[in-house]
Amino acid sequence: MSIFAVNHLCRELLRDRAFRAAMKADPAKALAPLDLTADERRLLLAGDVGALYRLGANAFLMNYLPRFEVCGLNQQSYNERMRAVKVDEIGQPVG
Amino acid sequence: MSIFAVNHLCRELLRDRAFRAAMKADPAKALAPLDLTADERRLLLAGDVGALYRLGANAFLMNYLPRFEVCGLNQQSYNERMRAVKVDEIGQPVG
Amino acid sequence: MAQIVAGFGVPHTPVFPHFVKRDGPDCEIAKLFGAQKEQLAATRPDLIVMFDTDHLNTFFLDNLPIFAIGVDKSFKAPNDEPRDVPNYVVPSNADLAAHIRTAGVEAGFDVGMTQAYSVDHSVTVPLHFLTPEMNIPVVPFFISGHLPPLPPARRCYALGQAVGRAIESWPENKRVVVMGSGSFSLEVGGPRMAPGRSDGVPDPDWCARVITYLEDQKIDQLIKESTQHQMLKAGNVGGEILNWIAMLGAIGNRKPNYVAPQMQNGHAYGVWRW
Amino acid sequence: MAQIVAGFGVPHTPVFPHFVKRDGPDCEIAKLFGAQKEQLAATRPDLIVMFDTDHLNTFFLDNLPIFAIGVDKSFKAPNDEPRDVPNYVVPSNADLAAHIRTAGVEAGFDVGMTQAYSVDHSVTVPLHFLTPEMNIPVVPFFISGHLPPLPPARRCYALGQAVGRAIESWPENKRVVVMGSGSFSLEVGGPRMAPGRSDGVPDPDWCARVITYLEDQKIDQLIKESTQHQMLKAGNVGGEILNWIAMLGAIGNRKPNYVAPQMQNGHAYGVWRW
Ligand SMILES: [Fe+3]
Ligand SMILES: [Fe+3]
Repeated sequence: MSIFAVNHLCRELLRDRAFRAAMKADPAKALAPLDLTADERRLLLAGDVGALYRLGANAFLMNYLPRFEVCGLNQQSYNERMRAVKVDEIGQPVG
Repeated sequence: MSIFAVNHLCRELLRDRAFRAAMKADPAKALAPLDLTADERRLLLAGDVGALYRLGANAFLMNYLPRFEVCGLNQQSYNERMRAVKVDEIGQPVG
Repeated sequence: MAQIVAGFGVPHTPVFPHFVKRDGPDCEIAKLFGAQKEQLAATRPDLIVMFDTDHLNTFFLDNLPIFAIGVDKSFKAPNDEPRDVPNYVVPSNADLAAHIRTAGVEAGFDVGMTQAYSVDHSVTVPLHFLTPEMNIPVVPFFISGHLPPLPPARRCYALGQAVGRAIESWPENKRVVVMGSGSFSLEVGGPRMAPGRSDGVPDPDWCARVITYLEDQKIDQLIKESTQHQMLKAGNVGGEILNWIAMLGAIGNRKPNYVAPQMQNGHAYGVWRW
Repeated sequence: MAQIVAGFGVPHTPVFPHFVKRDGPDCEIAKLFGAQKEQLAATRPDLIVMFDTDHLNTFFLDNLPIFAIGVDKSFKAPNDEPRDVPNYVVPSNADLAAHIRTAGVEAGFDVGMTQAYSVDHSVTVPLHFLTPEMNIPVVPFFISGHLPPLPPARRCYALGQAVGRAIESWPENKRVVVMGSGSFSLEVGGPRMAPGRSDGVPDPDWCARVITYLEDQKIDQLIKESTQHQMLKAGNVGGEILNWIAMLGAIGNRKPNYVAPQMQNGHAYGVWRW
């Protein structure tokens, strides 16, 4: 499952201080060795958490991106981009 | 649980080639950084798998010690030492 | 024999320790946890069994249990860096934990095991406020409450009953408090956050209804309405109510001393003593 | 709709690939697996669901499930270096695996999940002999069969029934073969090894009795006698019989085409087709 790799790297941001520092310094370089699709890589580097959520990435885990301020995200931009995702009653993306 | 560390290092013998090589070269040195009790360390270095079994170490996992011929063990000495452990009908150490 | 002497329902919002440090002992959070701390001390607990939902910290998607119990003599907390929470080593009781697991598996609950583990804010934050000296052993019991499929509410209640029986068949003379940790309606980091916040309360009506059911001992109704759909509708951590439901199973059908709501957070602080 | 077209019971002795390489196609192991390979091909399977007990390789004591299913599009095999077994990438079916898990959890089985996983000899060795081209997707379902507490045999049978129902409610038109992997009586690396060997068969009578029960369709008797005590008495991997019992639950109570024993190894090769 490719989205597994996105979820996993978000968690590594919390657990691996060296990876966290690398992501803060140069996200493209830090992501280069990871097994991501071209789409996932592009969306991560663009901080497009809404599109990643629609692909199945986990919200708790992506929340580490603004927490550690990587990929250009902060709490405000994260909030706005996630809230722009249309979801149904149980939080599943629609449309 | 201290015996967890014994079980864990046996499994690392299989999974971590560098640790396997270090254990073959110099077990005392390879075990030095691990969180083992004095007893566990002594029994491992002596290859006393019977005593470790009585302490609760897992048989599959200890089987990696003779497989990779560390701590002076081979299939024959492992077999003899394990078979010397008195067990009840369901394989639990007794006496 | 061990006896269950109280049930507690607790929130675990990771930023609460920071807020209390910032706002002092008169803020609402400090008072609500402070009242529970007094109640807990009055029960003279020897041991706490805490039902809890981990947030992909103790367990990850590479090996995600529905039910699991921590079996070790202690554990580290927290593993996810909540602000203004020290690094604790919390004592536990491996023998009791193994006994609960064995009894659970025999009763048909497929309870996994973790050793050499750490826990996240969901165990740590309540203990930070209620037992800051970390001198009372805690056995964490993990219930999957975030990622569907969620275990059915009725099954979690029955699980709690089985855990209660296991505790009360433990031969040592211990006073045991059972806790359930979590929210009733909350979205964390997902599309249903409130504007400008990192969380939101998607279903305040449900939160209010849960509190009424708890106060009125309408546990069967609570279980009936806690469908997977309702829990997910209540937010991406809405399944944490399963921890409260398991706690209720363990303590039996009793009237709470109080259930103090914090509606803006979609959760409450509950105490059951007898 | 998907349909279950056969059940297979298989051994998984890690050294068998080496023996067959050494001893050639006329040795007993090669013939027994060869006969099963022909039977399997004749079922024209689209997919295999394999009940299996991992040997602390996919899962370790830090996070040990009672039941878990692999949910991914493929997996690596083997992760424990059995002799003369190549490194395979085995295709799987994440959607069906997730469907089985959801159905299981709804039915009250607390099935954990693994993603991005690898498997040990217990999945790999049977596939090495039966589907060496690794062109048939395999969904592994893990049952804890070594370390007590073991899940009760009757529960594993009911689990198999639930998995069978889940497979047969899958909307795609697939021919599914269900397998159970493991021994009936075997001690590996423990005190009950035979002299000069790395394993032993502590309870050959039990092994013979199991085979009779399978041949005579005395499944209820098999379940009744497969107590935790009997499984542990049969050796430290005696609980692997639970994988056969779950397979039987999935396929329904049927007469086997054959159950070929290998008494010196405490196991058998079974085929159920209809
Ligand atoms: Fe939470
Ligand atoms: Fe095996």
